[in-house]
Amino acid sequence: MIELAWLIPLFPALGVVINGFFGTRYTRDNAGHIASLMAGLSFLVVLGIASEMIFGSGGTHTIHLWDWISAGKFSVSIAFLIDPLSTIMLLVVSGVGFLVHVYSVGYLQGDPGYPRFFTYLNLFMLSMFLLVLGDNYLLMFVGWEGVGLCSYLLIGFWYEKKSASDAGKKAFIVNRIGDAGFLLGMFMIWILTDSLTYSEVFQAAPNMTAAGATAIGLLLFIGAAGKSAQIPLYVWLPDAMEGPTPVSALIHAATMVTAGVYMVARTSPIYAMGPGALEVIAIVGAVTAFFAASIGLVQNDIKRVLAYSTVSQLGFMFIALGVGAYATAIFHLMTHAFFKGLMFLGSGSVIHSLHHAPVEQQQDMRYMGGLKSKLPITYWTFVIGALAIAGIPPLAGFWSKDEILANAFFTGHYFIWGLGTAAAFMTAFYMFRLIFMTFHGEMRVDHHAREYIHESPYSMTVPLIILAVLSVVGGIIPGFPLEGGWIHSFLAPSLAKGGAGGHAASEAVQFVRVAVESGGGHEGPTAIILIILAIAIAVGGIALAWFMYMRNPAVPDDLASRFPGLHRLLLNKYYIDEIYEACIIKPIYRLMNSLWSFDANVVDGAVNGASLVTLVSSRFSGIFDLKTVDGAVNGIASMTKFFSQVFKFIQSGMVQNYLFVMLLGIFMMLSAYLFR
Amino acid sequence: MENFLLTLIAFTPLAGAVILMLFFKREQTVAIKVFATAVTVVDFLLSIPLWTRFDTSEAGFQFVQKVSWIPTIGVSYFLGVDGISVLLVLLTTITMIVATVCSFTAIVEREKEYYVCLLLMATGMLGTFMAVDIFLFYVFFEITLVPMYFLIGIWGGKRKLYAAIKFFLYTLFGSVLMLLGILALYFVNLKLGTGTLTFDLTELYAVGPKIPIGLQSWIFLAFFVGFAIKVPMFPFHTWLPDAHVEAPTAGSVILAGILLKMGTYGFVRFVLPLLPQASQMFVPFMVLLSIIGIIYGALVAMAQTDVKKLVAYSSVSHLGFVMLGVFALNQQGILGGQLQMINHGISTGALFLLVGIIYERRHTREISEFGGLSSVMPIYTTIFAITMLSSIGLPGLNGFVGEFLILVGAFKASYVYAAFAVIGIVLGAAYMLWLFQRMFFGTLDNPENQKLTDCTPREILYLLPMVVLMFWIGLYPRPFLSRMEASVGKVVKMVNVAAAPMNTKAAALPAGVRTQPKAKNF
Amino acid sequence: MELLFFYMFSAGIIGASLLMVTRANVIHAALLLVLTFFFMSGIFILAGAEFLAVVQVLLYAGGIMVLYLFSIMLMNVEVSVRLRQYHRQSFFAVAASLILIFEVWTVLGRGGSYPAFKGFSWQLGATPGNVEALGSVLYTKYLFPFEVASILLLAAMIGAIVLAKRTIDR
Amino acid sequence: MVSLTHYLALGAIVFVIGAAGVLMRRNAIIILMSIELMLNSVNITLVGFSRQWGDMTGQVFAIFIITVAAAEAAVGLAILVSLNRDRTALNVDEVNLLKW
Repeated sequence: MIELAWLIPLFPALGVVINGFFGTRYTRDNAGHIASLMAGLSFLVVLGIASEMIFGSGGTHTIHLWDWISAGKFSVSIAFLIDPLSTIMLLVVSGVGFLVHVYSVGYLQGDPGYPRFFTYLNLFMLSMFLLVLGDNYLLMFVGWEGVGLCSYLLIGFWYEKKSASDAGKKAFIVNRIGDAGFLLGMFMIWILTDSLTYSEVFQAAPNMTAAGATAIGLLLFIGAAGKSAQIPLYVWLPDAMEGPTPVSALIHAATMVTAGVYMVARTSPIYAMGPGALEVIAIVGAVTAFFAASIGLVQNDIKRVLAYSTVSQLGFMFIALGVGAYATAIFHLMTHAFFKGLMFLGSGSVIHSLHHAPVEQQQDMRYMGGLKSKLPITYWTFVIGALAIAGIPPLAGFWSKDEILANAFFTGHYFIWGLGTAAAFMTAFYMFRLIFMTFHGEMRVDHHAREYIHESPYSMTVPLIILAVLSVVGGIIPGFPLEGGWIHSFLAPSLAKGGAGGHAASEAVQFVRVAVESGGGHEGPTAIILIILAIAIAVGGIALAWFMYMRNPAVPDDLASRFPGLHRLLLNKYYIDEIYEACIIKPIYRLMNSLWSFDANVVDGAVNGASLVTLVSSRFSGIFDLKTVDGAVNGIASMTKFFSQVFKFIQSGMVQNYLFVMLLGIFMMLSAYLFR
Repeated sequence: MENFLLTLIAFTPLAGAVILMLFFKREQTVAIKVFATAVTVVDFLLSIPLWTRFDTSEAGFQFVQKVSWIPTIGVSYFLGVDGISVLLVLLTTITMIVATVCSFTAIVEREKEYYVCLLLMATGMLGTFMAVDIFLFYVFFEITLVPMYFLIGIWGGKRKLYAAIKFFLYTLFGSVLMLLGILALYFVNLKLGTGTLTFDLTELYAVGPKIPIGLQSWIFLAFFVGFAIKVPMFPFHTWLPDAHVEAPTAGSVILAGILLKMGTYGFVRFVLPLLPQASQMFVPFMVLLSIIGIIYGALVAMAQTDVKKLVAYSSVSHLGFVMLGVFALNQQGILGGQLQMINHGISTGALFLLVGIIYERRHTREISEFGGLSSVMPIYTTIFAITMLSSIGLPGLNGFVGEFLILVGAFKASYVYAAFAVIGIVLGAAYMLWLFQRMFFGTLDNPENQKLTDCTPREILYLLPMVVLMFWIGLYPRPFLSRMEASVGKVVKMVNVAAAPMNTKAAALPAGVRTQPKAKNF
Repeated sequence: MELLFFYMFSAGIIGASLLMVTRANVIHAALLLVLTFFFMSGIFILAGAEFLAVVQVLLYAGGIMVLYLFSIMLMNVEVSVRLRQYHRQSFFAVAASLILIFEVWTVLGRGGSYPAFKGFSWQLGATPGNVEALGSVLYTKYLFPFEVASILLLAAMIGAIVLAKRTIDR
Repeated sequence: MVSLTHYLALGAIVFVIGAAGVLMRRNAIIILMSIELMLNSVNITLVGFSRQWGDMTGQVFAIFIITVAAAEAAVGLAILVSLNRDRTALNVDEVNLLKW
């Protein structure tokens, strides 16, 4: 089955071709079905391969298609790599992808750009598969940019809206900045290891210098930060909510943003050699988690809250990577994909049901409330998702997030652990704030839109239910005994052996292993305290949210009035966008215009100046010519006239005179000959 | 060995032009157009054997034809094609077909002279790429100027005369300095090299490294100015926007597609192998200029309000990349630069065609005039999107392969160069996307835009080859790269030769040749 | 001996020509010119060019001088005798001639290395002498100039006739 | 022994006398005669050279000069005759139609 891996990208490619060329005319309304069919087929192939990988022999297989670029020593080929890490990613991508396809068939019913949307969606799946399947960095980069392009196209799907096309442009450019870092990292790799294929690079990794590895790590992390929206380059994700909700669900929750995490996990052998890079990643991850969670507290737009929660959950994943728990990071990635995808689709169905309300109110929680009775399935699936993300034990979130915090704690990163826990608390709080504001309390929806609110059709609710089941089950099965679950053993071969944080981390992990051997899972005394603490925080968060939004709704308002500054700061997202606007985009505009004016009048001016100089000199030389040269010529003319008067007498007409002059001539010649 | 193929390819357009001039009356516009297209198609068919019968392992010149032309001063009619120039010749023939077809509706008055100029251009360009004798190269280099001057001067836009004269004088100034360089080489070869007066490049290659560094850098500067103006590189680029804005569509397609490549081709063919030590010495200077070109070009492109000017400045930026690749002086860099020349010809050529199409409909190039075109012209939008993505170097399309190789080469030369060049990629994406957004997204408010018609089959016909090439080079660049590999390897070997002989007499004295002290006078 | 004859003849030539140039009377001048020609033929004989000497006498003295005399007859010359004979610029002319003589004298005085004197192989008056040699050279090497000369004479004749013809108006 | 210099000297003197004659005299016929004299002086030098080198070329050219002299005299006199017809005094001074 594994040899058929090349089918996975082929199906979406087929979908793109069919919908792309024949979309507008022939497959007008069933473009959605074709796209979903293609996504489904590739999902089946993935299931086949996954079953072979999980239950069968496992190991790594590469399928070579053709040589792509070769220039001197540098040669790269199109080849796919199937190994545990890519299998897990394939499962997540194709699974969630297929569900989102089915969901969006219902969601985008009747939209004029219907076929175009599904062409882009299939194109996205194609690029994501390339990214995940590629057996070398360059092919991953192809998928990387392809995914960036699709996010640009999908965010700017409703291109009439200026904000949508701006958001798309912003997303692409910020991604491009990240890709620039990724490119430099790739060159560094090629310089140090003379190849870009994973197998060769990771063989050469051990003899890399620490400085080299760190440099590569940091450069690649810039790329990851760009793609997975970490601190400096996360600004595009909240704006990306302009796109249709299934897009946000698929791209900005489950798949694309996780590409950065996958890339860092994939290059774990190099990161193992460059501990400095891991430290940076951990810190950035923690700060992002805390920072984004804090912004999420006060947002009113339902999708923005989810966006910031994605950014903070990604922060968690990067904490896991930073502390060297690669498997845990991938595990959290998987669980996050499930419950975040669920919540985004849930919010989608909420917005879908409110599409009769005025546009700006459709996503604003202040104009929702009391939808529990109207949208039962959405409500219950949403609650499961919220519980999962908050980290309540039986559900998925608890296992993966707790493992991250445990790893952080045991590898000595207490500060990071602290930030992570605070972020977890805030996550729990704003998740349930969202639930209480949208589903509970009295109905604040616009009056005439109320009778239109009804449960979404089956094509939308079935994916919700599946995802809800996955959110529940997805945590326990793979990760039951903390730090020793099935997923760790499965992923171990394709990830570097722990080794994070250099010596400190490895002892800590050893310590945990010892703890695990001594009494199953994290039974070590400190581990148990940690687990209880995590659960307490989650429940505390929920209680606080319940208290503030259910018992007396006045509390949030007076809290806001008591700390107006803080409230406004958080509401306006720490003015990050404004800061970026001021200190990056504005100067670029100014520089651009000044350069253009510089080019227009200095360089061009120089050229025109040259022409001016020639003009002036030509005029001057004109005058000069007139006065002197011409004067000289006239002078000569008058002189000759004068002399001709003088010599006129020679032309006496007398032949003798002429002969006489001839005689003189002879005389001259002879004398010249004589006195030579 | 006598091989008439190259002469045939080079002079078929000329023959066509002459026949056009003599046997076609001015009114038979349709016949003229059909004939002109026929000539270019025949020319393209003739050039196909260049692709099929090209021996990729051979680094030297193939399909060689050498006839002594002016023996007294050692000038020979020496045509030859190697890895570096074969693709450029093919690009020229393809672009000529596209340029001819695209100007059917664009040019309405004086068609006969127009197509004669176009065909003359073709001969000039093909000759330049095929000439192996420097004198012959210079002759063809000059020939291309005159028809382009007329193309811009007669059929151009509002400020056509200013632009035409500026273009002509600027390039002429450059080529005159280049002539100085050629003559210096010619005489140096007399003293130091083979002792015979010859313009033959293959012989001059031997004398190149032996020239003392002092003189070599002077010759380098002469060639540099000549080719830098043509490329155009940073300080000498101001003629390009004017020339592009005022030139007719076909004119700017050829100008961007082929003429700019003569500059970079000149560097790879003449400057690098002939003046290796000077090139090595000038690398920091050249790389600085090209990086400025990249970033400066991109930034200024962002500030443009005229589409064609924006694309012109983007060419400055792209060719900055090519020059960066060329002066990385390693196999990947030069190969990347060489491939990027072809890619730039295709993607920018296509961009100009597209701008031409919209200009024919709306007779304006102000970006603010357009908006929301994608709902009115879907096919046009998709082709524009593909071309734009190819020019900003999206993987899977041709731009990426070239750009990636250049950056790999530049990084190998020194990571500082690559770090700055990568900024160029980001800026490139920025201004192209901004343009795409302003033209195609947004609401369709301008009334004239509503009644715009989508691409006619003819327009799609001449855009199709470009798009096909973009995907072909993007997905499977193997045949292109393998053809250039051997010759670029030879150039790389020649450039990285040992340090130049110092300027002192002793060092300049290769065994047995008695030379006076290196007086500067000759 | 030969030198003596040479000096005699040259004195004759110079004397006659000086007189010819200065005579007011045209007829005297013409006769003096004939005398010069006779002395010249003497010089030619000395130089071994007998044919030339004879031609000198026959053609120059006989032919051309007769032509002069005839034309003098046709023109009433007496009027011009009374007029001022000499030209205003005659003083300069004489001065220039004297300088020229002096200059030629210094040039010849300086002499120079002439190649060895060869002279002619035949004796004066011998049958295969000057005339035969002249004839052979004239009719082989210089045949073309000879023909041209004859045409020149023809042209001169026609020219003279056309110029001097009195217009007979019918 | 009569050397070449003698001939050359003689020729030169005769030539100068002829030239002086041409320049001094106002009478057209005398001028023509002086020209004849100059031509003959050339003959003398030619013969001198021919004698010196024993080569007949000198004499051949002398003959040609004689023919030319004859032609010249004929034409000259014809001009004089036609001039004389409409103007009596035959002074070169008056004949200055060429004057500018």
